Amino acid sequence: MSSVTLSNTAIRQPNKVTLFFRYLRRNPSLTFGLLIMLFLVIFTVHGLLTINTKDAYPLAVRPKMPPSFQYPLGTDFFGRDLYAAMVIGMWQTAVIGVFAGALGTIIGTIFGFISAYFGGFIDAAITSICQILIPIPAFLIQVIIAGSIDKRSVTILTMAWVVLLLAWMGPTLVIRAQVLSMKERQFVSVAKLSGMTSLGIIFKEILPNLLPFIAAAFIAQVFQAVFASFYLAIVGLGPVREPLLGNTIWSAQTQGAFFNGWWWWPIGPAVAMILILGSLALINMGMDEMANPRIRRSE
Amino acid sequence: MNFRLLSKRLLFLLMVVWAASTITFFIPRISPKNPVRERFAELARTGGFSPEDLEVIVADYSQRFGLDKPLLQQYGDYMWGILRFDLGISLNKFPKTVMQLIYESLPWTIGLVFITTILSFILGNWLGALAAWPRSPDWLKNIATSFVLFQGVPPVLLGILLIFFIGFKLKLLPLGGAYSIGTVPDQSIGFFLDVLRHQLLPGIALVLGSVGGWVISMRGMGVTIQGEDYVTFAEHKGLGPRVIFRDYYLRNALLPQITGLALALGNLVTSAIVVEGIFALPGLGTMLNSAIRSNDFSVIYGIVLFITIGIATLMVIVEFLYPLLDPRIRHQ
Amino acid sequence: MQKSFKLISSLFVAAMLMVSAMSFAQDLPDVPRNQTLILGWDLSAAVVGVTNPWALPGYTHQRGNAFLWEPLSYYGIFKSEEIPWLADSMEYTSDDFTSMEIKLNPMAKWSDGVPVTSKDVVFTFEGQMNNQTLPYHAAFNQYVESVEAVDDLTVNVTFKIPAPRFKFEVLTLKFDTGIPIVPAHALEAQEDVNAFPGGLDMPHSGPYNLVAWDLNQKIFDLREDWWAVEAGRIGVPEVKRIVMANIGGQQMDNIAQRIVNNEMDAALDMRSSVIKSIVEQNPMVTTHSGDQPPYGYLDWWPNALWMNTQLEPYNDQRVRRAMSLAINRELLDEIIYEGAGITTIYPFPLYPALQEFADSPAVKALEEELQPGLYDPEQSAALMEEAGFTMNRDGLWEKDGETVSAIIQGFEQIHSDIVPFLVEMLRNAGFDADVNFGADSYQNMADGVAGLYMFGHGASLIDPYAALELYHSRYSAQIGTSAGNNRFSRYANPEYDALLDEMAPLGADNPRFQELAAEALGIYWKEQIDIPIIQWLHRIPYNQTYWTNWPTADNPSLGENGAFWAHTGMLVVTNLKAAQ
Amino acid sequence: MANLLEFKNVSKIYKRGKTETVALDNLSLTLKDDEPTILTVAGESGSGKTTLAMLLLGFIEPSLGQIYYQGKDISLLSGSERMSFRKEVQAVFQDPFAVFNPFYTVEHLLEVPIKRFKLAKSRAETRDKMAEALTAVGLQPDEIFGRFPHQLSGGQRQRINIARALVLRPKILVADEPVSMVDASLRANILETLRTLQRNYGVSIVYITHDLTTAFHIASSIMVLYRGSVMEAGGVEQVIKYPQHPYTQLLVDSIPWPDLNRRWGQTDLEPSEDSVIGQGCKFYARCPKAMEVCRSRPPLFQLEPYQTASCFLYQEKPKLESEQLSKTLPV
Repeated sequence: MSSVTLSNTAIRQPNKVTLFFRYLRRNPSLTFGLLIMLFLVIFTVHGLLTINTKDAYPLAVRPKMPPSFQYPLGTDFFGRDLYAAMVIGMWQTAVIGVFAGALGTIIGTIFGFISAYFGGFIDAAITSICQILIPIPAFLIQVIIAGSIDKRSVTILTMAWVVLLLAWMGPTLVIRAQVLSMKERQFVSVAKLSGMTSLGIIFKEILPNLLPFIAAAFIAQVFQAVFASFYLAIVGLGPVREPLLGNTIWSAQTQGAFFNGWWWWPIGPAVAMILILGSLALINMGMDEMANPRIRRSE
Repeated sequence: MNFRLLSKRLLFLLMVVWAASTITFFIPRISPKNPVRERFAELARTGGFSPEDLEVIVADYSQRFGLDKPLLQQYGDYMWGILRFDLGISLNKFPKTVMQLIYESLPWTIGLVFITTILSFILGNWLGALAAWPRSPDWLKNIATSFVLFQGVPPVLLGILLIFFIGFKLKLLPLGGAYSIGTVPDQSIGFFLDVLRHQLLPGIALVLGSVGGWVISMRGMGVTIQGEDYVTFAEHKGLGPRVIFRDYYLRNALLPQITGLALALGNLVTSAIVVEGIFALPGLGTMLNSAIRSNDFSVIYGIVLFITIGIATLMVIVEFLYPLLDPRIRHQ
Repeated sequence: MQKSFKLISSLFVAAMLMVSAMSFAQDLPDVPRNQTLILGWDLSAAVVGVTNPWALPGYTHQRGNAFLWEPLSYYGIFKSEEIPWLADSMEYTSDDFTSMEIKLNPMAKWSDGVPVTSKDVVFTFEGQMNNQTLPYHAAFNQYVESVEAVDDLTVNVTFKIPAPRFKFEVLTLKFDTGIPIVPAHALEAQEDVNAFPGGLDMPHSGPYNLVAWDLNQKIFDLREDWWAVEAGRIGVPEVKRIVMANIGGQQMDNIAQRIVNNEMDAALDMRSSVIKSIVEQNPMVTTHSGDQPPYGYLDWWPNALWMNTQLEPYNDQRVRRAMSLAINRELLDEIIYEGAGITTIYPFPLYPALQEFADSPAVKALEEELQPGLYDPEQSAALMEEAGFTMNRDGLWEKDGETVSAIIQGFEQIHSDIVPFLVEMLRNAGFDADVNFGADSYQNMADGVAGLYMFGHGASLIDPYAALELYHSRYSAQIGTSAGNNRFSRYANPEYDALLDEMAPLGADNPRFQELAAEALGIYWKEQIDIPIIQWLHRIPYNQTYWTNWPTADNPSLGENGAFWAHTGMLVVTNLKAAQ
Repeated sequence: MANLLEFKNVSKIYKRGKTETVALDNLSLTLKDDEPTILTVAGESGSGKTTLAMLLLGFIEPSLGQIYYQGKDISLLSGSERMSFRKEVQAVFQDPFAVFNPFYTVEHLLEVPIKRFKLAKSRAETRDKMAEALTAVGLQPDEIFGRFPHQLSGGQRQRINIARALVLRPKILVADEPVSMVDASLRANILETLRTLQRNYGVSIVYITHDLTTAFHIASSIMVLYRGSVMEAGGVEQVIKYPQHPYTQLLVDSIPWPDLNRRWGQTDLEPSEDSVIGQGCKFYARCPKAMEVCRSRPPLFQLEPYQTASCFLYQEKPKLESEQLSKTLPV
């Protein structure tokens, strides 16, 4: 008897961490994206611990210095240490992206669930609002909103709110569709028979299965939010003094950095922007595979 | 074609227009700014208005633009105007109407945005299909997949780099403008090619920036199709891989992508707004940008609304075209 | 795939047809490049098709309309000379500056052949008096009693009060101020002159016709029958065609690249960081000062940090002074302007006559005493403490739990190089500074809702009165109403007003005027009404590949400033010589 | 003798736009408290058997009529009554994979009801209960715990499913085609488990199937549904061996009996010309023996003590009120 149990344990699946790594090996885009993201996180965290925040603002260091040992990414026209500016900028970009992305996803998930689970009038109302709002280009509305806010109080967080306002419809529709299909699955009926309440079913039975979709929606939202914050910075609607990546790239452009041969000024934040957005795109593609079992099968 | 569906879609269109115009109407009015005063205050920079006069003029023009009426009445007038394709008068460019301004700048945007959307659609779907196609060589798959990374390159950034390296350093293509300075537009092939040459760099920036999205979704679609029985069946029938790729695989995978076309257009418009500025192309984007910078509210609303209606209309058109492309779907 | 290519090309053709169906209906003659002048300017923010100077608020002289419209007189600032134009003479006929006689040039005529007569001048003046939308309505209302046509070529103006500066400030075109004369016979026919766009055919007196426009460019062609050549005012212009190309939305970086690549002959003024690289990268490009710093000429627009003196805590002279003491002008000169002395302590530009005033012993003594340009953080801190502020944990001054709201309202296109430095200097001295480059920044200034603005003082050119008058209490309007033209301080001081009122009827060459002006400047410095920061320089790149004889320090021409977009832009263009 | 469950003239009508679909038509049925039985509900897809199950489980509400559980209308149960109804009326579903939440290991299926109905006081007790239930359905608990559904065979999964019902000690178990997706070799085993349940634990089982062979093996009574109406009902031996209703005959004839002499699919079913009939017999369109009288709705006729059919072929037999249907179903 005991030997049987033993052999059963032996064929049991390896633990989740090992499984995760095995899965990563089969999903190179996810792996690659996560690696870049990990690198960016380490870079930012390490930077935040070592830099002097003041160096990210003008008049801190000698201006217009090419990269050197002392200033690994050089300094700009305004006398900012570009390394410090990039660390702070990535942190602020991350704050906007994650804040707007997370809230957008959470709101979308809640609306999606409400819509799908209760159906009827509520469902019709939520879905038609989403469908009506979706063709309206979010950026344009963001521009109007950002332009109407008193800019004296624009901070990183206000910017995140502006980005958030139109970031919930996508997740709402995705989650709604998924919940609708989940709701018809038999394990929901079984859970009902097992005495679970509606809330219990939503949170314990349906939600866990939607995690890949929610994660994918989240990544997509973060991507959109980072992009939107970049564009808003470019049309001059962001917090100008802050070294947001978009602001730094744009100020390099307005001071003619390329033309004047200060190539190191825009390169750092541009590469950071590309890495952030690129890794999000890769992770998104990887998530797609995770959420779509048919793609997974073919790997 | 079914009339009930048609009327349903038209209702949807109306709702979109209503929502967009309501948002654009109310949001700026929540803020305490008076666009007329802002415009005249700015004008006073070069002139000699006295403060008292300015207030009188502001009142006069507020009346002219209907800004002194109760909010609801303004809203009603605004809506009624939209129904008559009257988006109002530009504050900054008085006496021009917003529709005139849109008409002047629209062709450039249509030229740029449409062509780049379609190019990126074709290129992205082709690459996405190749990335998912089991028979394509590994290097091809890798190249196709690496286009996803370009999604992370904002077209504006790409535009700046292209201008500097291709335009300025290599002098291969013009650095900006819609056509060569001093050329008089006509309908000759020469002018056509000149415009094309000027659209090339902004076009590349927009296409590269948007192609990745199509690659991702097409790749997903393609893999799904592969598992379908009809593909397997076609293989067993002994059809060549080219035929299978084109007739069974690409065609079926492509269909759902078309629904995304109208929405993608919306995203591209966002990029185009900023890219047009970089390249000094006098399209809707540049118009919008200058309106934003000069507080020309009626132009901002007008363009936002116009773009929204355009996208929503395209969505509806695509929906009706869809059954023509996919014989499996028939509107009942 | 073939299908889709067909689709693309047909779409493209459709778009092309729409483009060419625009306003380029008629065929234009070919003008070779060596007779064409290409100017880069922002057309996107302008109503490119509007040519009527009274079409407001859409009209601007800056986008080439200055090539169409002419004044009674121009002024050549660098030669301190009046340049008579439509008027042969314009003289005050009484010692107390209360009447004036204007004599028109008999050759002057409109582009449709109708002569320019006193009727047009009366129409122009009375229009300004009666039409409140027009920008000089206030000035005419304040000063002008009546306008009378004596004969076809003579106009008499009677003033309500002494108006010693009216001729220069209003009737003479220079920089961005003054009025052109408009054709009575064209505008009389209009029901609403403010809503009439003018278009291609509106009769005008200037040398060029607007022949075509779209949002990409405006094309002006030389008129063969321009009266000024016959009248001997000027030689036949060599520039046969002006193409004003849109660079709106493009960044300084890209515009600089286009100039280096010889795409344009001149463009808007550059920031100091860029102009040096342009001159270095293309030897054919020159500037007002050649290839030497500061690469530009002095504009009339010295920039200051304006403060709303009605608003807490800017209503406290000590706070204003403390802020001024936090600004390190030497450092600004060194970092931004490569050591060129651009920073200033004056509210007016140091043109010859004003330089003379600044160098006068009375002003020198005041400067010695009040030290308006002093940088002294310790003294700044002491003043803040005296004003009741304490330093909080963030290193910012605080009073009643509020930091000093020091958000500088500015304009990205022209202030993006200097304002970040000012913000940081203020922050380092404990002021809670930030920057707003938003589209609302100008209104914030005009309405006085914000405390701190970076903006110019376009006012004085030949005597300090106009600049000093900006701080007269008649502009001390209540917060929330528009302060109007460059009068953002809302400052009120009876003592100061008395000085200005006494100066008003006096000519600038009156010794009493000079005395009063020095006293007023003393109050300006002592009270620190605002903080003068920099002289404004126009660093315009001039490409000499096709055109020479640009107005420079060595070649002052008629003494006009070198901005082709200013009212005197027509003089710049018509004096150019072909290089090839 | 209290009624455990009673359907009183229950109808379920689905409306979609202007079209109405009658999924269940005026059904009355009673299950007794002290007589655990196995009742087969048979019919092709669309016959209303799944609707019956959903109504019984309280997932949907009847459009007409009432359903009583232990004498109380189930749509009006109080909180605690609802909990005990929930616990005592259980189901085993057709797809042994879909019932598992793929996110969890298989014991989640057993754990949830134990927790929800507070059947155990501690973790250890929970585990014991689960082990007990698994053993009862013939599984080795050690082989099951910690596995994900896709790591088990269909038979194992279905038995876990039954174990889940078992844990709750239900009074009624709805078995909705429990063996149709299980390998043939395991069917007998699972059916046997069901029968054991009924005998040893006193559970009444409503066995829903389209497969008359399995019904024949385990059930004691049968009810044949066609488009929401009862066609024939009675003792399972009686009905399957001597089917009287043309529809039942068709069904029985379609069974591939392992008897070489017996032809399979002998009866030829030609649809009669009138294919649609509003008020008449629902089988009219497909019935080879359709008559003029069939244009009106046939009532139930009692053929034998334990057999009744709704067909005018037997119109000389005594009518049976539809409320009396349960009387013809042997326990």
